[in-house]
Amino acid sequence: MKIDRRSFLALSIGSTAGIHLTPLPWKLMDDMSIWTQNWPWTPVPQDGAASYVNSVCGLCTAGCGIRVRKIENRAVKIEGLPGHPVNDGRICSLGLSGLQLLYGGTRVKTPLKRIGERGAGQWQKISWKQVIDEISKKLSEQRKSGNPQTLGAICNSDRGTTSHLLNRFLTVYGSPNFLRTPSVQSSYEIATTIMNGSSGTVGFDLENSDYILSFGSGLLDGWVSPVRMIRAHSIWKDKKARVVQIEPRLSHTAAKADQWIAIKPGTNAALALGIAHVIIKEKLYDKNFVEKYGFGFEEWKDEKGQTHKGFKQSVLENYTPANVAEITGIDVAAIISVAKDFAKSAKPVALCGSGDGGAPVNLNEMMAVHALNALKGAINNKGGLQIVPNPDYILWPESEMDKTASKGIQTERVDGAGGKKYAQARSLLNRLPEVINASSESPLQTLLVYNANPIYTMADSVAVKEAFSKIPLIVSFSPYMDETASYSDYILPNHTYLERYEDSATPYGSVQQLISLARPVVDPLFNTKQTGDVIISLAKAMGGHIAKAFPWKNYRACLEKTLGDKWKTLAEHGYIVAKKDKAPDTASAKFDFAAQAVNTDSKNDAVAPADFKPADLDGDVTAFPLVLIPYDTMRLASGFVGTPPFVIKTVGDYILKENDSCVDINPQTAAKLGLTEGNKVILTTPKNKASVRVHLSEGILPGLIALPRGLGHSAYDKFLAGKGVNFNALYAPMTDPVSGLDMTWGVRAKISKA
Amino acid sequence: MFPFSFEWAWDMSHIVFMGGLWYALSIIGAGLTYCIIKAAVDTLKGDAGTGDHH
Amino acid sequence: MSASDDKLQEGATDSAINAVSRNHEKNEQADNAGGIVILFFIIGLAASMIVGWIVFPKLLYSQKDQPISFSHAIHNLEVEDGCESCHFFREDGTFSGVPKLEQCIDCHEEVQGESADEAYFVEEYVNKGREVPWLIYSRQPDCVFFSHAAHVKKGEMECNTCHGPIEDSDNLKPYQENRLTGVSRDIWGYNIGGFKKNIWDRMKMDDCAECHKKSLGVKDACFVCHK
Amino acid sequence: MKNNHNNGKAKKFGMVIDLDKCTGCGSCMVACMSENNVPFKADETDKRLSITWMLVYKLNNGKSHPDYDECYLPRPCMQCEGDHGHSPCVSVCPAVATDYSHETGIVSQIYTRCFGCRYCMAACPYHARYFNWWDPAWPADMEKYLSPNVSPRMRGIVEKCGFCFHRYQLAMDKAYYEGRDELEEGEYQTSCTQACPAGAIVFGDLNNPKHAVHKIALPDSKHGGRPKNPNAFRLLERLGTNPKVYYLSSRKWVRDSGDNYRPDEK
Amino acid sequence: MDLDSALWPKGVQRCTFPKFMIGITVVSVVLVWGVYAALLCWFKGLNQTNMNDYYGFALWIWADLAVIALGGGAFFTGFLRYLVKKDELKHIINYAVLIGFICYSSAQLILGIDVGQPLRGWFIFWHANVHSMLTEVAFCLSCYFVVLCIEYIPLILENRQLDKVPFFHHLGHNMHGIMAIFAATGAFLSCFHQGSLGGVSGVLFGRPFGFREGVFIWPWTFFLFTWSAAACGPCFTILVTKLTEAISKKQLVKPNVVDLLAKISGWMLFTYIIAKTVDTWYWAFVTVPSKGFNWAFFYSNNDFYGTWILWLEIVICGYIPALLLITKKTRQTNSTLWIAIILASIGVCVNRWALVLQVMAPPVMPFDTWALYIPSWQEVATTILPVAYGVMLIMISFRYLPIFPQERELNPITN
Repeated sequence: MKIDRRSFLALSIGSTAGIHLTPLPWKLMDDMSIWTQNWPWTPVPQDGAASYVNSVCGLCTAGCGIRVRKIENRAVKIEGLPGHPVNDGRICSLGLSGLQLLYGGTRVKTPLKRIGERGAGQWQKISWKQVIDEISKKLSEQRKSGNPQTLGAICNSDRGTTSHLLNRFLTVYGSPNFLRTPSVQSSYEIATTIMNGSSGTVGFDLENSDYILSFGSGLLDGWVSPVRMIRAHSIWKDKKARVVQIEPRLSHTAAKADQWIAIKPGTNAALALGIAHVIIKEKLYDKNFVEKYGFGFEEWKDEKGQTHKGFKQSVLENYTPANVAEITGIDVAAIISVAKDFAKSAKPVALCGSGDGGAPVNLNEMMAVHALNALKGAINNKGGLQIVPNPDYILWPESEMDKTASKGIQTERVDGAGGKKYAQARSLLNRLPEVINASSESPLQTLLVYNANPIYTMADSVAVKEAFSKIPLIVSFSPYMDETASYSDYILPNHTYLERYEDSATPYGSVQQLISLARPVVDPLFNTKQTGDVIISLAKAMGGHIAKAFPWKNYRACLEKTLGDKWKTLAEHGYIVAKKDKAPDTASAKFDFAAQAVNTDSKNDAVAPADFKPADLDGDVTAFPLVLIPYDTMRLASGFVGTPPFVIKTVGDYILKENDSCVDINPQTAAKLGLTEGNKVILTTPKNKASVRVHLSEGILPGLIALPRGLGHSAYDKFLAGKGVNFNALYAPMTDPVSGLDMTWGVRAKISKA
Repeated sequence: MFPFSFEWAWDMSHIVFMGGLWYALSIIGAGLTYCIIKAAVDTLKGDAGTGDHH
Repeated sequence: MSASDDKLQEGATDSAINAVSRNHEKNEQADNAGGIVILFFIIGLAASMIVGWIVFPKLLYSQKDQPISFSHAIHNLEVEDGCESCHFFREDGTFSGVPKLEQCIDCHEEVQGESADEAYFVEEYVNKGREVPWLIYSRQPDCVFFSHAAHVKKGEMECNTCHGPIEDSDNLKPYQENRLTGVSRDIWGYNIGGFKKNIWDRMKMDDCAECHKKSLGVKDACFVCHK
Repeated sequence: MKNNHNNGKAKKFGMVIDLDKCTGCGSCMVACMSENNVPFKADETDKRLSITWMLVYKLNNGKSHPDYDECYLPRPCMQCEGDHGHSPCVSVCPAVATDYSHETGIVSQIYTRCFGCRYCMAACPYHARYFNWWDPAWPADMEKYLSPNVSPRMRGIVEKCGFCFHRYQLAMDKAYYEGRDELEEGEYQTSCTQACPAGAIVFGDLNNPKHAVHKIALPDSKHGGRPKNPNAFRLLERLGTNPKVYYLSSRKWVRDSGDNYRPDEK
Repeated sequence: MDLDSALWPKGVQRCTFPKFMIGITVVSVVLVWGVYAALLCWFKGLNQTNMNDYYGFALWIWADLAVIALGGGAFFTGFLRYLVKKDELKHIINYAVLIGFICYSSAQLILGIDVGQPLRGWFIFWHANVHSMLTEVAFCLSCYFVVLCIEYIPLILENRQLDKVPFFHHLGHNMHGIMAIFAATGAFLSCFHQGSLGGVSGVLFGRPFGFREGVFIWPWTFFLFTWSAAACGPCFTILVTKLTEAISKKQLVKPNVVDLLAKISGWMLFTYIIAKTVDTWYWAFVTVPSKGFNWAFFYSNNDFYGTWILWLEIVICGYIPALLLITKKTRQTNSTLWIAIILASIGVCVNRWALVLQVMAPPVMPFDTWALYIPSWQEVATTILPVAYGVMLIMISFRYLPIFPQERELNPITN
C-alpha cells in the first residue's frame, strides 16, 4: 500500500466531511457566539437579595432623607426617602452619586502621616493606636506651654454630636477657637441677632409664600436646601405664586422666574431700599406689624438721649425710585411695579444670599432685605421667615475645667468673632488667613479640620496656603483626599456618611425642627473611624480632666446616651420631627429697624439698614474694566465635597470644555473685545490669573463675566482634578466692617486673548 | 437566514426576501458545482486543454 | 515571484500532468488505488467523528465537584413545602435561587446524623460562618433575564419542568463549565449534539422560545427575557 | 396573544414632562446613570461622545437681552411607535437588536445582539441612542455599585433608555408573587421620574384613563396619539415618529421649539 | 528575459522585475499604514475614529457607498456584455470585473472595521431583519461578491502557468462557458444592493435630508442609486483603464470599445441626472416642506454645506459629463472624454457623500446645532488602505494575467 498525495487528499476530505457530521464546528460556532456576546472583561454584577436602608444624606447641610438600595452587602443605588419632610422621596444629582464617593478612588483608606514636604503627597501608613498616641502627645506638650488657645478646629457646622464633641474637646483643652465654615446662614444669624434680638436660625416657609422676591438667591441653583427649594418651586407653579429674581445673570432660577430683573451686581441693598421707599410712600406696609413689633421705624432716641432718624425718613429721603434706578440700572417703572406687587401680595417674602447660599452676604443688604420682610410682616408668619430656635437635644454635663483651660478659654478668639469689633459674629473663618499671615508666629499651632476643605473653599487660595503653611500641625479628618487633607500632617480618615452613625439637627432653612440619624448603609470599606470615636480616643489618651469630659465608651454610646428616648425612633425611622408649632422666643417678636446693636456707637447711622454704600472693588477700573461674578449650578458641588463623576458628566460644555472653565459673557462685550464663542482667553484679576474659554450668553449683563463655582480642584482623582478654574483662587475677601464676614460679590477682571 | 433561526417567520417579507436570496444562492451554487464537476470530468477525460477560452 | 518559485510551479505542474498520465498507463492499478483512497477517506471520516463526538466535549468542558455532597432526595423528605422550602421566593417576588447558609443553619446548627460529610459541612461552613460556594448548574449568562415568578407563580409551572426530577437525586453531579464561555454545561445540555429528550435537557434561547410560542402563541419582545 | 398573558389590553407606557416645573437641575440624568450602570470617563465634555440616556437640553428663544429666555428640556428615549407602526430605529436594525414591544410600547435594545453598525443612531432624530466608543471601566471599587438588574454594556454597541424596563420586570415579579397580573400606577416608575426634585416628570400607561399621564396629556388615539391638552406637545411630531413622551409648557416659544416650522408657517 | 517573465501573459512586454518590486514596495508602505490603523480600530475600538453619536455613519460608510458605486462598472458592463450581447465589451469586461472585485472586497473590509463588534458581524445574516435596508445590502453585497470572485477566478486561471494545469484550464473554460448565468445573477443582486444602499438614508423618516418618499416598498433613492451606479461605474472603469494605459504607456483597449461604453454611460448619466433633478425638486418643494423645513435650511448656517454641493453634484458632475459623453465629438476627443469620466466619477462620490454625511449634519431638533466632522488619521488611513490594495492587485493582475485581450494585437513585440 502506497501512501501518496491522493491518500492524504482522501484523508483530509474524509476528515473534513467527518468533522461536519459532528457537533464540533456547530457547537464551537455557538460558543464563539456566546463568547463574543459576554466578553469576560465586561463586569457582571452579582445578584442577590435586595434590601433598603433609610438614612440621611451627608453631602450638604440640607439633610435630605435617603433610601439606599442594597444587593446583599453592596449599596447599588441611592434614592430619596419618601415622606421625609425635606425631600419627600426626591433627590438631587449630588445625593444620587453618593456611591461614587463611597466606592470611588479618592478615599483615604487608613490613617496617614506625612513624610515628605507638605502637599507633596508622600505618606506613611500608620496605625490608629499610634496616630492617636502621637497626636495626643503633641497636644499635651503644646498645652503645657500654657497657650491652649493655639489649638483650633474648622468644621462645617456647629450642630450634631460630632461637632459638639470636637467643640467640647477644644473647650476642655482651653481653646475658644472653634471655627465654622461660613455660609449665608451666618449672615442671617447676625441679622436676626441684630434686628430680632434672637440667636435662633432662620427658616424659610417658602412653600406657603405667594410672592418670592429673591435678591440673587439661587433658589433653583442649590440654595440652602436644594431639593426642598425645587419642590417649593413646583408648588409655586401649581398655585401660581409669583417669583421675581433679581440678579445680573440669567441663572436657572432667573430662567424659571416669572420676572427676571437684571441688576448691576452689588446694588441689591439699594434696590431693597428703593422698594421699601415705594411701599412706605404708598403706605402699603403692614402697619399692624410695624407698630406692634417694630422699633426705629420712626424717629428714635438712644440710651444717651441722642435722636436718630427713623428708617422711614431715611428711606423716603434717600431712596427714591429715580435714585435707585440710577444705582441699580433698573427702570423706575419696574422698581415701582415690583414694590407694589410685593406689597399687595398676601404672603410675600424677600430673600437674599446669592447663588447656592454657600457664601455670606453683606450685612447692609441683609438688613435692607430683612426690613422689607418686616414691612410686610413676613417674619414669624406663614409664608415668611421664621426664627427657629437652635436645637437643644445635646445636653451634656458641664465639663470640668483645669486652670489652663479656664485661662485659655477666656482669651479672645483668633478670628475676632464675638470680640469688640465683631460682637455679633459667632465665627469668622474668613479672617483666619489674614490674622495668621499678619503675625510672625501663627496664633494657631494645631488645626483640626473636620467636614471642611478650607484650602479649596476659602477666598484667595494663595494666602490661605501661606497661612496654613505657618501652622505647625494640621490634622484632617476627611474621608477623601481633598485639598486640605493633602496639605495636612496627619489624616485620620472618617467613615463616609454611608458607613457611619451620625445625628444631624434641623437643617438650615428648615421651618421644622428635625433630628435625623445617618446610619451605616454598608460596613466600613477601609480602616477608617468615625471622627467622634477619634476625638473620644484622643481625649482619653490625654488623660486628666480632658478624659473625664468624655465619659462615653465610644461615639455610638455617646450618641445613644445623648439621644436618649429618641434613639429608638430615630433608629427605626431615620428622623424625628420635633414639635411643629414653633415657640419663638419672645425676643424675636420684635423688629429693630434701627439696628441699635450696631448703630449706638456711630453718630451718622453709617450701618443702619437704611443705607447703601457701593463697595469698592479691589483693583483699578482702567486696568480691569470688567467685573467677574461667580455663579452656582446644581451640577457642581462647590463646598467641602468634591463633585462625583456622574455629576461632572451632566455639566454642560458651555460650563466646562475639556479642562477649561467657560466664562459667560454678553455678545456685546465679547464683540468689543473681539472674542467669539469658544475662544481661549486669559482671565486676570488683581489677585490671580487663569486660562478660560469664552461662552457667549445673552443671559448676562454687558460688562460682566461669570465663572461657575465648584471647579478647579487640584485634589481628588482624574474625574475632577485639573478641571477648570476655582473662583476662590481669583479674589481676596472683602471683610464686612460690621459682621466681619466676607462680603465679596465680585471682583474686577480683564480678559485677553491667550 | 434559516427557517430554524429565532427571528424567522413565515410571512410575506421573509418569503420574498429570503426567497430571492436563496434563489440567487442556488443558481450560483449550482453553476459552480456544474463547472467544477465538468472540469473534473474533462480533466479525467484527458482533454489536455487545447480549447481557447473565448 | 522569484525564479525558484517559478521552477517549483513548473515542477508541480509537471508532476500533476505526470500523475494524470500515470493513471492512464497503469489502468489495472486504478481499482487498487481507488480502494486506498476510499480507505483513507473512511479513516479520516472515522477519526474526525471520534474527535468531534468524544474527544471534543472532554476538551471543551472543565469539571468540578460541588464543595460538599448533598442529597435533594433526603431534604425533600424532611421539608414541608417542597422545593420552595429552600429555593423560595423573596417578598419582593424575586427568586432566592441556591440557599444561603442562613437557611441551612435553620436545621444544621448542630451536626445532624452521622455522616462525615455532614460533620464537614457544619465544621467548615456553619461554624465558620462561610457561605458554601455552590456551583450553579442553571445559571444563564448576564444578558438573560429570567423571572421565576412569571413561570412558577403566574404560569403555574412545576420546578422540574425545566430543572428535571432533581428532587429525587441522591447526590450532586459534577459541575461542568464551558472553557470558552464560562457557561454551565446544563445550558447547552449533556448531549453534545444538542439533542434533547426532555424539556429540561437544554436551556438555550430556542428552548425558551419554543415553549413561549407554544403556550403564549407569540414571540415576545426581546427584553422580556433579555437585559 | 399577549392578552391572555395579561388579562387586559396592551399597555403603552409614556411620560409627561412639565417644562414649567423642570429646573434643569440634572437629577434625572444622574438618576438614570446610577440606575442603569451607565459608564463614565475622565473627560465627558464632548457631549457627542458622552453617554446620557436622559439628557437635559438648554433651549433659548433666540432673542437678545432683555427678551432673552431659556428653558430646560429633558430628553429620554421617546419610545416612538411611528405613525404607521414602525419606530425610526427598529425597522432599520439589521440584526433585530432593537424591537418594539406591543405589550408595553417600549423600544428595547439588546446589547448582546447588537453588533454596532449604528444605523439606528443615524435613524433617530432625537439622538437618544448612544454608542460605546470605549470599553466601560469602573475605577477603584466602583464595580460594587453596579446593579444586577441591568447588564453593563461592552464596547462597540449601542445603548439607550428603555424606560427602566427592569423596574417593570421587578414590579411584575412582585405582582405575580402576590397573585396579581396588573400593576398599580406607582409600582412601576422610572428612576428619573422618582428622583426629579420638581416632580416634573409623570410616568404611566397612556392607554389607562386612570393614569396621570393620560389625564394630563390627553393623548388622542385617533390622531396618532397627538395631545389634546393645549399646553402639551411632542418633539418632532411632523416627522411621523409618534413618540410617547409628552411635554407641557405654558410658553408658546417653548412649544414651538418642539417641532420645525417653515418661516411662512410662523 | 526578466526573472518572472514565464508568468507574464503570452506575447506582451512588462516592466523589469526590480522596477515592479519598487512599485509594489511603495504601495505596500501605504498598505501597512492602513493595516496598522485598522488594527488600532479593532483592538482599541472605534474611539480611534472621529465618529461620534451624531456621526455614527461617517467617512467609512461614504467610502463604502462610493466604492460600490464606482465598482458598479462590473455589473453593468457584465449586463451589457452577457445579457444585452454587446460583444465588443468583452475587451474591457475583464478589467471591469477586476475593478469591481477590488471595490467590493474593499467595501467588505471597511465594513469589517466599521462595526463595533466585528466578531458578531455575521448576526446580520444569521439574525437578519428582512425589513432593514442594511440587511438587504449585506446579503446582496456578499452574494454579489461571490459572483465577482467567480468572474475573477477564470481570469486568474488564465495565467500562463496556471493554465497549464488541466483541471484549472477546464475549470476556467467551463466557468467562461456559463458566465452569462453568473452575470445575470450578479446583475440581479447588484441592482438590489445598489438600490438598498440608496434606501439606507432614504428610509430614515427621522432625517428629513435623507428621507425620500416611497415607490413600492422602497424609497426612490433605491432606484436612483442603481441607476447612478450603472451610469458612473462604467465611467470609472474607463477612467482606470485610461489611467492604466497612461501609466503603462501603451494602448490596451481599442477606441471603439471605450467609445461604446462611454456612449452608453453617457445616456445612462443623462437620464439619471434628469431623474435626480426631479428627485431633488420634489424633495425640496414637497417632501421637506411637509416636515416643516425650507430646503435652503439644509444648505445654510454652517461652515461647509452650501448650495455649491448641489451645483457640483448635479450640474458640474452631472449634466456636464452627461452632455460630453452623449455628444459624439466630445466623447471621441481624448481630453473631453477624460474630463467627462473624471467628473462623472466625482459626481457619484459627491452624491454618496451628501446622502451619508450631509444627512447627519443638519439639526433635526430645532434647538440642536449643525454637526460637522473631520475624520481622524486612522479613518483616513483605513480608507486609503483599499486604494493601496486595489493598486497592488491591479499591478499584479496586469503583470501576470491576460486582462486586456487586445493588448497583444495593439502592442506587437517587435524584437
